[in-house]
Amino acid sequence: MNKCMSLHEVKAVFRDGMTIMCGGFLGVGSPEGLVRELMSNGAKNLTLISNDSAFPDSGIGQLIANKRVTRLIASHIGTNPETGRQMIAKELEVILVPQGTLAERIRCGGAGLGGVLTETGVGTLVEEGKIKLTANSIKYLVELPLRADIALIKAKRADRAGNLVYEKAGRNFNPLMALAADLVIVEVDELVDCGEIDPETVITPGVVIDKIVVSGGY
Amino acid sequence: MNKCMSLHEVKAVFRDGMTIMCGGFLGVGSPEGLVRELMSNGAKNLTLISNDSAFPDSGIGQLIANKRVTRLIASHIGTNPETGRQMIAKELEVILVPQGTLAERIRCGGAGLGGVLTETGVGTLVEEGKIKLTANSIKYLVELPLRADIALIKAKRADRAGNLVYEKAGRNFNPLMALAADLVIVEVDELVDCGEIDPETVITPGVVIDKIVVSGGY
Amino acid sequence: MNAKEIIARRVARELKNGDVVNLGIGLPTLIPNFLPSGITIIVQSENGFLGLGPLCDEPNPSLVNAGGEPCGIVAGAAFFDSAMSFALIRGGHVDVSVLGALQVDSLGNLANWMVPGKRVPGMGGAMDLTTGARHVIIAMEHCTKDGSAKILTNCTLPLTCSGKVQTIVTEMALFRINNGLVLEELCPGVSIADVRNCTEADFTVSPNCIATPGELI
Amino acid sequence: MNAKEIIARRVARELKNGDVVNLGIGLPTLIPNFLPSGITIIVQSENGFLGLGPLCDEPNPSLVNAGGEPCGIVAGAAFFDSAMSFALIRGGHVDVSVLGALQVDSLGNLANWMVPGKRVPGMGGAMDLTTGARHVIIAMEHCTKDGSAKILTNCTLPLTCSGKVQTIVTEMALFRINNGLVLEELCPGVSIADVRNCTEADFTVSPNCIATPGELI
Repeated sequence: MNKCMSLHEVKAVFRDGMTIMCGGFLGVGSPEGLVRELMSNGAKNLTLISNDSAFPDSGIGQLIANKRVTRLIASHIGTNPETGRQMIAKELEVILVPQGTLAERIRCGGAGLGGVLTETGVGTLVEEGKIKLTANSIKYLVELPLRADIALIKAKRADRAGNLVYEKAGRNFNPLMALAADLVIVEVDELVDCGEIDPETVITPGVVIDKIVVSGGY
Repeated sequence: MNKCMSLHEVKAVFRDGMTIMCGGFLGVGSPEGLVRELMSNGAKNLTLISNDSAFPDSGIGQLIANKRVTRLIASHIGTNPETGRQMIAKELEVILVPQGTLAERIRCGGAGLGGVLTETGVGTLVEEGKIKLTANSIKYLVELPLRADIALIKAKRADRAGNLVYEKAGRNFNPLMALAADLVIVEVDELVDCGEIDPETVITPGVVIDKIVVSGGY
Repeated sequence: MNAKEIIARRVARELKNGDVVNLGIGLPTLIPNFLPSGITIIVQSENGFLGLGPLCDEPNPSLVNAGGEPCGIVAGAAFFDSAMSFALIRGGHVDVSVLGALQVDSLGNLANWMVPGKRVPGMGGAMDLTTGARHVIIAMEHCTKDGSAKILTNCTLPLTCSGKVQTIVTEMALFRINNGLVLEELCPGVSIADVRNCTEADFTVSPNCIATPGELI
Repeated sequence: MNAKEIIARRVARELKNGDVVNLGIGLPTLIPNFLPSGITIIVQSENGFLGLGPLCDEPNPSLVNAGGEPCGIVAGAAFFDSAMSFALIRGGHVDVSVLGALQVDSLGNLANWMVPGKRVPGMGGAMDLTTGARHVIIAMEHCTKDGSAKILTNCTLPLTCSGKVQTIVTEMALFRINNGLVLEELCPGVSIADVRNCTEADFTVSPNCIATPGELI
């Protein structure tokens, strides 16, 4: 039941062709150390699920710049010109998902739900190819779950059971992705003993966390 | 922007025929003071949405015992024999909803979602009359949102902006109902100034709370 | 040891170290008392927390299990709301769900939430638990109080779930459901004929069927 | 005062005390600087908090607005995850969403997330904001940098939302969308003919159309 792992050991989990979710919003709340291991592992043909593709020279942006990603599912790519370039050159498949829908799809993946009905995207390109359903006289899109082989998330503090608290705007997609992958690895600034995080303030319960890595802790 | 209200003033908000959501799980985390005001107000023909109907002599159980409810939407009624009696005698319409589905339907009501797809209830009486949808080769029920005219919820502590923290197992349905009604009234044990609740630990953001009542604070 | 304790003790042996387990009301709550040494489980309470433990101090009115009984929490516990609770349950984050039954059948169907026209407690969390938990164990006395069978060819009461039950533990026997009902263990002093007498459903006897060893009950 | 400031100042006058407001990237972030005295708004940041305020101390790398710029929080703030953030947005708990536009049309359609084959920043939270916010205000310069119209009869770029925009504020005018485009206010020094010249869409002039009073800009 020891969930702790060194950053070094993380490298071994990545394989070509994997689907990987990564927390963070424009790099804030992104697991920089885990992404660095993924970079140095060399896995390619990845499907990446993340809110955005950050910046060309930081975080998951580097995975894009290094042509390691063949499919990106995100809500926003404007801050990384390389993503747009690869998309327009058809080197990278980009599936743009409204941010709230992306959050719900990941939540569905983690919560065992088969999808949600949302009005977001009705009457736009987003509705193409989707099941539509009218309920209570409103037209909705049926948005399906997203799951990954691995979720890489970032928290401020973990206890040894994996209970997590986050830091400010660094929370974003991390708590959702923590339920939505077969292997969930969290990078934390600080590891404490069980009992040191008030159970009322835990955001992510430890049972969903498989591995804990302390930032900078080689 | 003063959200504070005396328990006494609460009485004026209730009307015959209203749909009312009430937090609590077997009475734990139930807004006892608000329910007492609803009892003494006399409103009837209510639709009540709650996890359970508690006990005949406490909390919302009294509303059932006093024949104030004509329709109950709940997951469990076994602890209140009067609910079962009225249901079998056809004096009370009871719509039983699996607990996880009840939580999601209320969440949908508060989150502007048109519904969720769940496997829960497939192959049981619960699927009767519902839209079914097969996605990724799994058969799902489409479960629709629930909203109320008024949500009565209970928290441990509020700040003057309405930010809430709960107490232990008293959290249950309260944070979900806080988003899912036109008028949301919270009963708290303690009211503090803004800034006294750590923003990282807030469970329900104050913007969804319309009125705050301090328990016992007539 | 009474029947309930025998059942709880045998179910406890099904649990692996670190399992996240949801325990139904009544009999299943006895299970933690019988965990073998070296086995620690994490108990999920569907009213909103992980890390349920025995009541150690004075009861706290806000800290009860899903049956409303006062309880405690262990170090490393976490509280959450009902949506998160069932996200965990439905999403496959609960390894084992142990529930009682009114009826269970050889197709893995379970009935435990209503007797039409008589008693309708409601399904509570049982439908989500049986849908989402990775291993659904029915822990119950083999027959009803009046001696009728509860393990049937087909449930006659309204179902809680369709085909999700994998294991049935009674004070007489342990069955797995695997293309039909398979007898895997007999409790000491119980014969296969005894089990057939008390079981409406047909069942096959596993070639590996054993008398539950003393240390397992 | 430049065009952006004029627009931000006019939008600020649309806000009521206590409004929960989401401010898009760029121009809309200027709005809090122009709030009339006595008006306090609560700013929602879709990356996960309520109570966004000006940057007061040293920037904290974990505290940025939805555009990634360092910011502060006010007393009574609350942090949450992206699902809660958009539950608030989609669920009608945000009173006002102020966004920029590439194009907006007389049907209330908005286009602000892609120019096919050229620039595809993505919709981010804009589709949810326009779907869920109670009042959608477009705050933008009246024309593109090369002088072409952005207020059209029908958007030609892919839509962000269909028929959700209620108000358009530019440095020239304020329109409401109410069965078509209605001119409600003219900025000082701007004529109706000037607006027609810069607006592709036809519009009606409200009988109550006023020159935006000095104190409102």
